[in-house]
Amino acid sequence: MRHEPEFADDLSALRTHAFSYRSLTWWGIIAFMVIEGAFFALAMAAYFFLMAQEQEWAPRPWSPPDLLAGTLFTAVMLLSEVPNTMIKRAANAYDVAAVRKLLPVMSAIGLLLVIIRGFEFNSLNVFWYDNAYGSIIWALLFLHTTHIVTDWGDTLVLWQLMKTPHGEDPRRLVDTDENALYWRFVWLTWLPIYVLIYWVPRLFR
Amino acid sequence: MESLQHGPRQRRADRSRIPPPYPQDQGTDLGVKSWGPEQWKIGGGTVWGWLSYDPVLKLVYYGTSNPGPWNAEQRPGDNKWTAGVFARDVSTGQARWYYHSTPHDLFDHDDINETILVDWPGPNGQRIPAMLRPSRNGYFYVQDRRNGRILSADAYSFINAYKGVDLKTGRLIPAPEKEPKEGRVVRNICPGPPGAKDWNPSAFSPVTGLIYIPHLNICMDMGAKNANYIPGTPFVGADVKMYAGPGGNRGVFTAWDPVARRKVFEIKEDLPLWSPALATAGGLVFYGTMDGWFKAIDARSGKLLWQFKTGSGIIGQPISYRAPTGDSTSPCRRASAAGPERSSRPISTNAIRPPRSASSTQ
Amino acid sequence: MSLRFRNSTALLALAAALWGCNREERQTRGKPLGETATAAMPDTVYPGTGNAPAPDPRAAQYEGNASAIAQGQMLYNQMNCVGCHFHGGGGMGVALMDGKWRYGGRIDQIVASIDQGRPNGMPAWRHRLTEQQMWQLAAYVRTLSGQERKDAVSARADEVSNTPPQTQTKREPLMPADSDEQ
Amino acid sequence: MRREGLLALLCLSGCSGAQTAFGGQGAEDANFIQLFTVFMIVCTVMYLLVSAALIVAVWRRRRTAMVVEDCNHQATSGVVRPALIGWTALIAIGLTALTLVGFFTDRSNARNGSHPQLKLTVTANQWWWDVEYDWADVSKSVRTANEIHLPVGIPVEVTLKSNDVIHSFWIPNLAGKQDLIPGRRTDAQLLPRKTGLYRGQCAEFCGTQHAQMALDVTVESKADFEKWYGAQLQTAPVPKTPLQLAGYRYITTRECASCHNISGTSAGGQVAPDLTHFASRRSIAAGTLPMNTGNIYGWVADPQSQKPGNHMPTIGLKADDLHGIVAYLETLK
Amino acid sequence: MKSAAERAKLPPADVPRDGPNLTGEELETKLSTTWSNPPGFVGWLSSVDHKDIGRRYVITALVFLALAGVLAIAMRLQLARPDNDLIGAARYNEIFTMHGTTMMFLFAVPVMQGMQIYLTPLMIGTRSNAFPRLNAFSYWMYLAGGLLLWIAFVLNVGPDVGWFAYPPLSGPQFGVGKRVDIWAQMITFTEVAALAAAVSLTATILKQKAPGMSLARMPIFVWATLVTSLMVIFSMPSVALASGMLLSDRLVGTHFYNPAERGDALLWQHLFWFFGHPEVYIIFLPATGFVSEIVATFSRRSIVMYPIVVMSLVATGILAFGLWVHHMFATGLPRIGYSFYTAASMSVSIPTGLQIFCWIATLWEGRPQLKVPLLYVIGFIFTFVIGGLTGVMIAAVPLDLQLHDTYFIVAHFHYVLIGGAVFPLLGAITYWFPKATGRLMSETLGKIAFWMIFLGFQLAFFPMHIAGIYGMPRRVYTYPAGMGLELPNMLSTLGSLVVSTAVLLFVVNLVISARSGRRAAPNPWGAPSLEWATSCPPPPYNFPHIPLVSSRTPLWDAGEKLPVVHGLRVEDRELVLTTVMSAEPDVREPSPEPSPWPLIGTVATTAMFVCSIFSPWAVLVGVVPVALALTAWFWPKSPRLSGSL
Repeated sequence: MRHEPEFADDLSALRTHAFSYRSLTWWGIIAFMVIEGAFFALAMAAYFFLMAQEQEWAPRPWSPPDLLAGTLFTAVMLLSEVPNTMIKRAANAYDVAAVRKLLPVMSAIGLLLVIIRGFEFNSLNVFWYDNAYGSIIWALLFLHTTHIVTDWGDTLVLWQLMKTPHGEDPRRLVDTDENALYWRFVWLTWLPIYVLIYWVPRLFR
Repeated sequence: MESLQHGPRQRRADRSRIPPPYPQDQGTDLGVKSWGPEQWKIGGGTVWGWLSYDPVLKLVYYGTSNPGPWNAEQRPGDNKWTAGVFARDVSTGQARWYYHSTPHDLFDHDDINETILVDWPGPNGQRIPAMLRPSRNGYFYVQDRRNGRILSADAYSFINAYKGVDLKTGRLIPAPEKEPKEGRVVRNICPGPPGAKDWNPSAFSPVTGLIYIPHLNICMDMGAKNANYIPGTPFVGADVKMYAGPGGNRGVFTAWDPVARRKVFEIKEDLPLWSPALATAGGLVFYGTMDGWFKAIDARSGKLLWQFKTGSGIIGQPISYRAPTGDSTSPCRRASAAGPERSSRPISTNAIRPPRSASSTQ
Repeated sequence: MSLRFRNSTALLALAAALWGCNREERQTRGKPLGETATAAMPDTVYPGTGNAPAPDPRAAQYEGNASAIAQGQMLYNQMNCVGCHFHGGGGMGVALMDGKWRYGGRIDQIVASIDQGRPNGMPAWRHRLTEQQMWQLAAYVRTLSGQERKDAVSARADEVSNTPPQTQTKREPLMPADSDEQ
Repeated sequence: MRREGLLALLCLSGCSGAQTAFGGQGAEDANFIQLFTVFMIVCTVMYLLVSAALIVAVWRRRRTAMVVEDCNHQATSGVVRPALIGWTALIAIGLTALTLVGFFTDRSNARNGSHPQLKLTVTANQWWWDVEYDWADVSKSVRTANEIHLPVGIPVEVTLKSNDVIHSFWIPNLAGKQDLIPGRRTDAQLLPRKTGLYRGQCAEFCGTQHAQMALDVTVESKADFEKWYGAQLQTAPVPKTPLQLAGYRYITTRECASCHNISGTSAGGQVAPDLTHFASRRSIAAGTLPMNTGNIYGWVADPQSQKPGNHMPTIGLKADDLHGIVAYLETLK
Repeated sequence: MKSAAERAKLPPADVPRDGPNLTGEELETKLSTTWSNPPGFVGWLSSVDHKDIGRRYVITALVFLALAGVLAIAMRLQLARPDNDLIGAARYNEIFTMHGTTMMFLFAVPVMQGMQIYLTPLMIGTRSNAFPRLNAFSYWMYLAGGLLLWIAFVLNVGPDVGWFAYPPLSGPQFGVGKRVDIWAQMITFTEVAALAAAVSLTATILKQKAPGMSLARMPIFVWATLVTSLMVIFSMPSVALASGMLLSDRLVGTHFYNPAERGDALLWQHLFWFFGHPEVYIIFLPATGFVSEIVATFSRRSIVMYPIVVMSLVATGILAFGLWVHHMFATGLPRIGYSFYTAASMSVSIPTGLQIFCWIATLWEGRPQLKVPLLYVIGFIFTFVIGGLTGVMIAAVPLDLQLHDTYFIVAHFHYVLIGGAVFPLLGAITYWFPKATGRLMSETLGKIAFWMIFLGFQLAFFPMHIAGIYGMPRRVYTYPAGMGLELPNMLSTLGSLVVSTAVLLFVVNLVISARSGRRAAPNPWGAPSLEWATSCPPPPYNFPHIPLVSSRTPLWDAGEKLPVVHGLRVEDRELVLTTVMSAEPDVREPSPEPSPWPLIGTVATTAMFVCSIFSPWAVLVGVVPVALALTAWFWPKSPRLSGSL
């Protein structure tokens, strides 16, 4: 039997975009965060598993990674939360001009972080093919580097997008808000990795 | 060690009448019983390095080399008469006593180092005929050369491969966590295969009563694996990576007081010291380094008096003799390393075995 | 699907098939049954600037073949080559990771060196190894100086790490066989 | 529940197999059969309950059904909720009981293997087993390949290690399997209760010839074991006839000596099975072929056709070398 | 129709919207022009319609099922007689690896996700999946992974180390050549595809339920989809990390699995089985969703104790992550740990036991109609319970030490996978075939196929229990005579031939019915859920008006007139977002149009992945085209109101 429609209520008055958990792409971003979070959690579990196999962590004669580049990276990353929060607030307040001003700042910070990351890679004092310790240290840093580079790429694309008339569309502000949220996730995952790469090899010498 | 096709010439089952000093070495046919079946035939333990002779006791003292292969798992048991010291009667060749310094050797620690015969100040003033030996396993043995009993055995270099020498039983106390297992590398084993001091002899100075020991400070990662026995090929079965020990220097020149059993002074050298030492009556001590410096230092303080750059690394024995000019201070000549200069690794004409450079692995 | 599209995919599959199938081929038996043990090995060392003899037909079978190189790696450890040549760095034996080959760096020349032995301590392996094993060993030895294709080589062995991964060893230029320089 | 009853029920063809988990000749395997019986009973009861409920639910004819045609498809009769509670309780109790029974069986297995009087070390290689008997007096240790002799009634501890990939040491008639993992040391406990000839096999996929990596296990009386062990301690007999001498000369100087070891001769290879007492074994090449002259000829002439992909090369022997080798190998009792 | 630019500037009042004044034929023509694919082959490639993607997923998966089935027959023929030499050792190892890998990664998970992608929007009353382009990308990546594996197999470079590839056998020294690299890279493809589909399905279920369809009113199949998608999101990264580390071990010489440099071979087993066990539940839970839907429809009543069934689904999903070590009972880990995992493995069978109770109670309370889908459900219960009980048996350590890696385990997992997932799948295909094609499958052919599959299956796989107890290890290309294995293996081979002819019969039934089956009314089975409210096959926009839901069985309670909401734009793709818990209408979300960029993105990613097997630099070089393709994918086209995802 073919059902005849019985019209209940009219939805034409509903809005066409929304921030935070009311937006569809927000749930998409959260799902990707859960996936990458699971990835990092398992990589850290592998780190502790391999640590248990080794008699001494940062096995002699390999000395632990130098602190300078890593700590500088962490500092710049934490500082980047300031412009990041400003962008998030601007996006929520539909302040397109402020967003257009701040995005280049975030892109520049992203570039700076990628450069510092380059120095980090050769301050590890071990190669990935030296031993299991070197392999997992390089793996953790490489995983987070893909994380940083992808989000930096997103910020660059968003910056170019906001410069075009598409920037007026409120949905692009929802995208900016969610990109800022994802940036927060990027440096949240960096903190435990920073401890694992730079400090744990010093404690068990 | 190179394995020989028809088994080691040196060893044969001994029927020494006088029991060896410690229970671990007493028993019949230990040379066969302390090995797996037939393994004693391909077990190495030959003789090289330094011999000493005591005319009074008419005894010859010499050390035996490490058991083969390096992979200790392949040869269970104490692997008797390897890595130990024999005292034999010079006329009949019968063994008077034997001391097993490194039973079931794990790290190629032959015990062929020089044995210096001295008269040791005994407890109530009388003189004990003793022998001093800075062994490759890192312990400075002082033994009574009549019967091989240990008077003292202290580490003269950084050691974590062993826990010490039990003076009652004379047995070396192993460190289980440093025992290499097949298939899994064990890291940071000090001393490395060349030992705390390789074959280059130390020098005793009756003037200062100290022993001047030019030795190494090398540690290693060692991975054992199943070694295949093919006559004419190295029978090793171990992957070894050597590197500098604690302090980053690979060589140390130590002045050791055997009576006080402590280190008087030490000179840290970057490269491992494979050159023997020479102590002269004039209060000078000479030694050479791997990068060709021939150094003279003050016997008491260890201060560097002068040094002279030679053409190649020095592993030859510096000697001194009285020149015909009757001069009081005896000039000294040293035999630098002769032989072709090959990829910066000096091969001395009289070296039995080319030393391994720091980076190559076995 | 248009005719042209179907033809092009068929062609593509054929080309891909030729590329694929021999590089992973496991030839388990080196020599057909009944042939005499080891045919006399042509002496491929030639003095001065003489032209090199024609390459041995078996070379194509072993060069760049992943299973031959893997067998060669196992034999390199088992036959105690490591004892003298270490992992290519050389010790008592000559270094194998540089491009200097006094007796020739081609695969058949290396097989000749293994088969006949060489002065200064290289034992002759004739009758101690089968011909197939010698060819496999030679195939592996060539990877130590990066001569083989990178996709046929295994990055590391299940042993203590001693050299950078073999997939990244630079291809050493082969010095002419008669160069006097050490 | 008599074990024979269950055996009769379950084994379709002859079940006195040399390699079957229902052999029951080992202590752990006997425990396995009892535990398996308990699990079978409980599971069969549960299965019958479910099947009965399903069959009745589908084929019962009755008037009042709570269906959409009668517009009360939401209603459920009163019996459903208590039935669910009963069913859940039944499952929970059943599972707890099974877990406890399993736990106690595990403890009894551990007790059986707690005081081993015989120690073995089995090293797995790609596609053969290296067996060593370890004693306090190391000179009395014996090394053999692809076969194990055990005295009946003596608890045995087998230390397991591997030279290449992961294998699994499994003799179903005696005990469960344990993996041999490179870089690790695992151990297995055996307590044979009945004498007999059994067969074990590698149970973890280990490469091309995983299927032909078996080992022959002989459980015999203590006296027979001592006799066998004494024979294994001897070195290889000296060849007598000229044919055997030719074979001896070939083996100890040519390709064979690079891999195989024959104690008492200069052939000392450690990377292939020990041949000192080759002819005394029940099979060739890890259970691939039964031991007889024809098979020795077939194997030595062309091992790649019997076990393609294994590491023993086909040498392409000349006829008289082959005769000599086989003649000498047959003297290695 | 105005161009997109002008429409963007129109005042909201006079934008055409569906409603009482725009309904029926006129609305349907406008909506179909908005929601249908662009014309031609390029249009076919750039389709983002969940029905197209779902159909492609299921058809591709069934093709891989057939290919792997042929390999299964080859294996059975080789094992029919002892010491058989039909297939050599090396070739047999390749065949069983390809059979296992294809069945687990290229058939089981994708076919379930394909059905979920097809059915979820229809069952929750929306017009498309949440991220349609991501969905299209997911299918293309899955197809690329499958082609990579099978082209390699044809070129004699197929993997030969088992579908689980334990190092060191799969490591750089013993996994010779490129075989294992191709296997590991295929894992990366299928894992990206599964994760993309899972993200899209989760967002669809949480945000796009029809107004009124609160979580308590969702169909059970949609619950199963939600739980499975969350399990995919949490478990797939484990195998991705493990295969990534294996690839880096093999290509750039890291030491994760090299015990000599303090790596460990068991690290792989932990990571693989942490994914492995949830994966078999990712395959099983959607099947329970099918069973719940079929049992409700053919018992003519709603599922008994809906909350119990839903809680069982969620409990199974959570418990599945806690018992992976029961695959490693023989690796010599400490025994105390094993007893914990025995208890966990036993406890996971409780929720499944409850679900089976509820299904039987529903049949008990209702009036079952013995149509083909219900036959498959009954076959499922009879078969799966045997598999579940053997699972309980091997959860006990002493039993598992004898039965692990023998044919007893092969019998167990075929009972739970074929019995537990393929039977309900065949029932579901028969059940939803009319919705997808508009024609009914033939009942007689269906019944014959069912009985042949059911009996053939028992004949094929029950003797494997006996073979396992008689000491036949897994993955052996032959076995010696005289061990009592001849009879069980011969029976299994005969059984496998019966099953394969039955599957052939099922496919014939599919093909014939698609062309000349009886025409189907919108709701041929009188089912309660929303997908039967629209026509068969459903139009591109699924529902002319988004339905308003007020109970768990909307069509049974709606009587003649189905309450709907209206007011969505007609000339732009638009659907309604509702709140997560109570599904009140919240936002009118523009849905992205079809685009070729997901396919182009897949081609770029494939090039990067495949070339990275041969040189690690390909990863750095290959990233550029991938980044460009993704940028073009997200770049909004016309200045419309619609978003880009």
